[in-house]
Amino acid sequence: MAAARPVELPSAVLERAERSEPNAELALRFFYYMSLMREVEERIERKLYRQGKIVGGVYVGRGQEAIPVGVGLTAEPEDVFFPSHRDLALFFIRGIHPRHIFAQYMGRVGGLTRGKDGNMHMGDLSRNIVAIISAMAASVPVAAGAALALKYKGTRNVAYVFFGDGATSRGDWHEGINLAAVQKVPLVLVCNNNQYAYSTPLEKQMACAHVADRAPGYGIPAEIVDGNDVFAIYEAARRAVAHARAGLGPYMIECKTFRMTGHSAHDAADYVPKHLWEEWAKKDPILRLERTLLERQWADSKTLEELRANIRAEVDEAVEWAERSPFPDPSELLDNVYETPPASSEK
Amino acid sequence: MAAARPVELPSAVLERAERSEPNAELALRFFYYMSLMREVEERIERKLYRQGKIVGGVYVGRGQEAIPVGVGLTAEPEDVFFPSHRDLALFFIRGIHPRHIFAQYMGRVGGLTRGKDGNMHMGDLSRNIVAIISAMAASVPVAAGAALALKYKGTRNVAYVFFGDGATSRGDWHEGINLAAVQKVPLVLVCNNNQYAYSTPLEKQMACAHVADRAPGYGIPAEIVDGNDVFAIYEAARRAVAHARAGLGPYMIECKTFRMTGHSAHDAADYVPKHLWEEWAKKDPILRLERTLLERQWADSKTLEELRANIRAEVDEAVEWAERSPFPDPSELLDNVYETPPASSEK
Amino acid sequence: MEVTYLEAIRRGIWEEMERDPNVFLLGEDIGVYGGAFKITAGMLEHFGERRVIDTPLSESAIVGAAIGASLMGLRPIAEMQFADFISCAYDQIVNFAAKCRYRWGAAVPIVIRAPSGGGIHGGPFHSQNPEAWFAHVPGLKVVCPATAYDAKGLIKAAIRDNDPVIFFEHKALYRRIKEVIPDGDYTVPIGKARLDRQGTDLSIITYGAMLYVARDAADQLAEEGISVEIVDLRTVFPLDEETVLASVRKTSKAILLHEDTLSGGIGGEIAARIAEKAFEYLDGPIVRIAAPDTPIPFSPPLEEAFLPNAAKVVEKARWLARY
Amino acid sequence: MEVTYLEAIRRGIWEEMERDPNVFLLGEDIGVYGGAFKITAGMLEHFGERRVIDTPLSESAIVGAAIGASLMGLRPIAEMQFADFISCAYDQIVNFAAKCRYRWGAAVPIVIRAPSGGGIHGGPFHSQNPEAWFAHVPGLKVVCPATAYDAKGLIKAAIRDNDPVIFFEHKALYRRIKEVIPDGDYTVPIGKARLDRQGTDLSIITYGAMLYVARDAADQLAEEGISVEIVDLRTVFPLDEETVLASVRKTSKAILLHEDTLSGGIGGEIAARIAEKAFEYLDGPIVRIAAPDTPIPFSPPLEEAFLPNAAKVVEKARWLARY
Ligand SMILES: Cc1ncc(C[n+]2csc(CCOP(=O)(O)OP(=O)(O)O)c2C)c(N)n1
Ligand SMILES: Cc1ncc(C[n+]2csc(CCOP(=O)(O)OP(=O)(O)O)c2C)c(N)n1
Ligand SMILES: [Mg+2]
Ligand SMILES: [Mg+2]
Repeated sequence: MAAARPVELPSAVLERAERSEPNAELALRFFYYMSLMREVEERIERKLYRQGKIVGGVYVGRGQEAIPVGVGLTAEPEDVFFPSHRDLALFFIRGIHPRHIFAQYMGRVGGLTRGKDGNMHMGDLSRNIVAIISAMAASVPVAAGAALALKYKGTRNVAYVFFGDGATSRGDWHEGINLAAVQKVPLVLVCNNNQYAYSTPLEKQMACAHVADRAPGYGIPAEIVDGNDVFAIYEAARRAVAHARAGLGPYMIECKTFRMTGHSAHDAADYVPKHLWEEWAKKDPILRLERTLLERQWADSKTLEELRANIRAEVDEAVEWAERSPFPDPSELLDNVYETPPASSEK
Repeated sequence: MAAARPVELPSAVLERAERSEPNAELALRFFYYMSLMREVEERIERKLYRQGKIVGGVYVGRGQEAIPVGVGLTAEPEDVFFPSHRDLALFFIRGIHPRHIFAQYMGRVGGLTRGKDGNMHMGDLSRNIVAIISAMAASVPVAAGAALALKYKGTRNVAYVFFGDGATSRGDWHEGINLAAVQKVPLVLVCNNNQYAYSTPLEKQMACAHVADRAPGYGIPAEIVDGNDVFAIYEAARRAVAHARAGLGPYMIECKTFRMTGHSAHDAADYVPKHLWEEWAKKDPILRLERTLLERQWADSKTLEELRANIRAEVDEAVEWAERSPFPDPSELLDNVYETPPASSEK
Repeated sequence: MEVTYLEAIRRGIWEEMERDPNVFLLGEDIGVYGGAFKITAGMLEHFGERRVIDTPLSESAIVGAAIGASLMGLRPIAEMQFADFISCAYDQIVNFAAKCRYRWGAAVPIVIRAPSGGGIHGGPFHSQNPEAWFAHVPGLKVVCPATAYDAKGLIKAAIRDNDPVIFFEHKALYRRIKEVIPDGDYTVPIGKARLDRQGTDLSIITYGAMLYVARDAADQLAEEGISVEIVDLRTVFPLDEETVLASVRKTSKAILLHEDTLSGGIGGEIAARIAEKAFEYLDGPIVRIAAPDTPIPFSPPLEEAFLPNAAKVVEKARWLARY
Repeated sequence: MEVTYLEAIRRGIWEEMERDPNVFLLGEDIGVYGGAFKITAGMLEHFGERRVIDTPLSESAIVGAAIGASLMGLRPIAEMQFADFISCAYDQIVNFAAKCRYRWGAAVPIVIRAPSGGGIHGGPFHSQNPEAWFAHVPGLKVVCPATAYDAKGLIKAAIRDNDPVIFFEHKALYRRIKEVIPDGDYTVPIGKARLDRQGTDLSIITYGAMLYVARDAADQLAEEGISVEIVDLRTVFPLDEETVLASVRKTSKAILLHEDTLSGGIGGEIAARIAEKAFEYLDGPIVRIAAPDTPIPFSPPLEEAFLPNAAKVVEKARWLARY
């Protein structure tokens, strides 16, 4: 698969970043990935979905782009990502082209699952991204096991697992973190606390003020960070990953943010009080980043507009590509249940 | 079923206790139930089991008797108990005669399950005791639901759920407490932290110092108490139940104790460092209570010896009763799978 | 009045909640939102927060809490947002709920509602038919209504039943099936199959959404002069063996049709009972038609190839009729 | 050398750990204690803490961590202390492990070992035979060895298999079954049944501890002049249909015998395949013998009545032979 665009390897960036304060180049990378995520998801949710071109449900991360980007850019290529359903940028950071994302959402063979699964249920082991299953938080023990393996093999790598506030109520979340903590495996836990799980607000989800309040119960450090500030997230994630790489065990980051959309494309989210939309619209992480870029003179409006135009062109092309990608042939139905088909299965 | 002995109702005791400091009568009730539990379990584990009269596994609460007794005596009869597998005294407190316990362990119809299940897997809804299933911590969400029902029905009653340190690692433990906390149901959570789960020591079970460290993550209060001091446990439990009854939601008590036996009767527990046995033998909760009774002149040795003799006699009789209780007839095999047997089931 | 399958379930629940103050609801997003499929729409407003409880995202706690409340005499209805997530509550269901009565005589009158089934491009985790995960666990009852009439009658029966009932609602039927059903109270007995259509040449034994596939196939076959009898199981566990055997004794040929995957599915159990207890009546092999042994794929051409359809049934039925 | 069934498994694991540094163990009490049944005794000492991991009491995390480690190229063997607790990891197994390859091409080479089965007065939660909970889930392999030879060969095959394998070890066989087995490396193919005994009058198709019940019954029947063929399935999912059908085509009569409860058990699936694909060869009803549809009771007279035994098999076989 072709990379999204010729970007340097994240490790190169990371090294540079280690040497320096937030800088123009890093900020522009933030901008690129956040904008790309926004553009791809807008296209999916607001255009293709309404045109009936999308198969199945659509979950997007509008307003939360700073989280996968700020965290994802702290990773080395051999670090392993376990994205949640609102972390599309992680795929781009790993060089997966938007073409394959659109094809995935359209059920085409060009998608990462060849049409076997849909939307964010995708992964690519060659790029160290593990596909979620639907059951919220099921990834947490699996990520703990991946981190255990990274340690077992003597690598310096870590696993990153992403989840929402609602997912923290699941037994798997608890079991996975506890096992990871006891075994001191290199695991970075990233909570996108967007204050809702589908229609369920935080106060019906948990009786504590912060997800981070649970970390002491696992004997692990946690920090709370502004989930719409990509710089703050990046810094927190760097601390987290440094901790994990140093063999000190899991580290949790809770990113306070807001889901600027319904739970999925068919949800009008009437249950969200109007003032919250307005409040959080002002905190949009991309607008905020843009302001910083302009203020610090790391970019001028023209550059940003050009970048956005490039992204739109890239996305236009990717949608076309995906639409040309064929649907899977029904003959693929029985493939890949097992490595070798069982003797009695019929083609 | 006949009561173990003519004891006053716990609620009467409680009222008296509310009016006063720990007193002779309450202390003697502690002594009675703790000694009875010890005696019954010794008989099962050290005599009947070795004689081959017990069917299946044996788990006892030696050294932990202060927990079910100190907590259990704070309850009103309509409060609901969810015992763990080391809380036998709760059954006695509810007036269940040792006969039925021995019969239960011997697989006889005189057991609380008529031989359908064994050992501590027993309950009696008419006495508000719910039977555990084997899966550790499965009782926690169930107890949360019972507490929810008590609130739903507008009663002043609470549910008490008991669990070990190992059980706290299960997803159900987390899910159950979280739901209970969000719904603010009247639930008293009692952890017997005996420092081992089978052979697994605390440091392989959790990376935090105390189970109680997890309570803030659920927004509920918790306290740590000397699990071998029945007075301290009683006081803590009174605070817990007062909190729950007042509609303030769940409250956790962590009782630090030690399992003065193998995990089950067949386990020699060689994995426990010898010095721990010695250390904790000195802290035996019954000996300790005895010293207090004598010191405060709430009882003299003669009285205690008499009490013990009575218990032994009661237990002798109960064993005989149980041995006379028949095994269930195979014709009972198909009973009680459903309220009404399905049409196609064959007798 | 004509109502949808969805509305039939909704009314059944509503009426039971009016009838019995011990009936209450718990689940994710069932209150303010009215449920992912809007089965509980309006119930929070009408019955209040006490009886319509939005829970944290915790299937095991939802089922566990339902069990605990039922032990205290309430009649909880727990919703799984999608049937696929019922796996997260598996231990509570198969080990706690199913075994209480047998072990110590404690009734667990809970209903677990679970929207199941494919045909909506939901992919591997929003389309499963998990009935066979449970139709093996003594103590449970597993219900899979196909019609609006049965959906209402069975949900009411399930709520009144004194044993744990898993109620699989087929998502693809929710708004597709409309029927005139009686107003007001009636129940449909759990454990009783229904003769959907009389016939003489062969029996199709089915349940859930596949009833409509069977009817389509039967219509086509009727034109060819093949007379098909259809048995709608309604309850898949415990099975109504008598109705199944009576039909096969009459027609001497059986097709077992289900949407769930073939191996280990309900069809095997039915085949076994026929092959043991109606062997002498059989004039041909017992034919199973079901989804192949794969996860449920997402993309339309794959899902279409995966799901049994009338064409597949007609082809096999023709062969069997001629046998 | 003569070894027990237990020792055969132990050696199989040991040899694979020597052979492949990516093989490692995780589970409750498997290290210092050597496992509740001592299958892993001595392994911590020999292979060290890195490869023999005592976990917290968390079945879902154990299986989940095994999945994650396998995705990174390791070959984890997870122990459930008793098979009954596998229900706590159900979602991880049926939704995560089973579906990864199909969905996105990721292999999940894990082995989940689970001591199952009754006959030890373990009661409802220490005696279950949960194979049917999984023998319906595409993507999983479910293995139930009956002999020490197969136990060793199959555990080694399971460890080398690139798909998730659930390995049910029958507790009642652990120390009861002793056999001379070859020293050193061999494997037994997953998915292949074994003809345990040739016969002409009827076939008993079985697996796990019931193999010995079948043998007993066959011995008694032989004295009466009834010649029994025994097929030991070894793998219950996916099924080795060919071996089953070949035997039934030869003897024309089939008894399906398992310790797990009847309805929804493995027997149904086998009956269905026979009734569909060997129908013309059948000279009698397909007979199932299994535990009744109840939880597994604790008290000895109840458990004895619950478990299938040779007397029950002999009685039915006589009837079938005469049919
Ligand atoms: C175990 C389970 N139960 C229910 C669902 C249905 N569901 C999908 S997403 C969701 C809410 C998730 O909330 P959160 O974890 O906060 O993530 P967010 O969508 O807000 O990012 C629910 C209930 C699910 N996917 N898994
Ligand atoms: C889910 C589950 N897994 C494994 C077991 C086997 N088992 C029985 S008791 C036990 C240890 C329990 O430890 P803890 O909760 O600390 O209670 P304790 O026995 O120390 O009182 C284990 C592992 C079980 N009963 N349930
Ligand atoms: Mg959320
Ligand atoms: Mg313990």
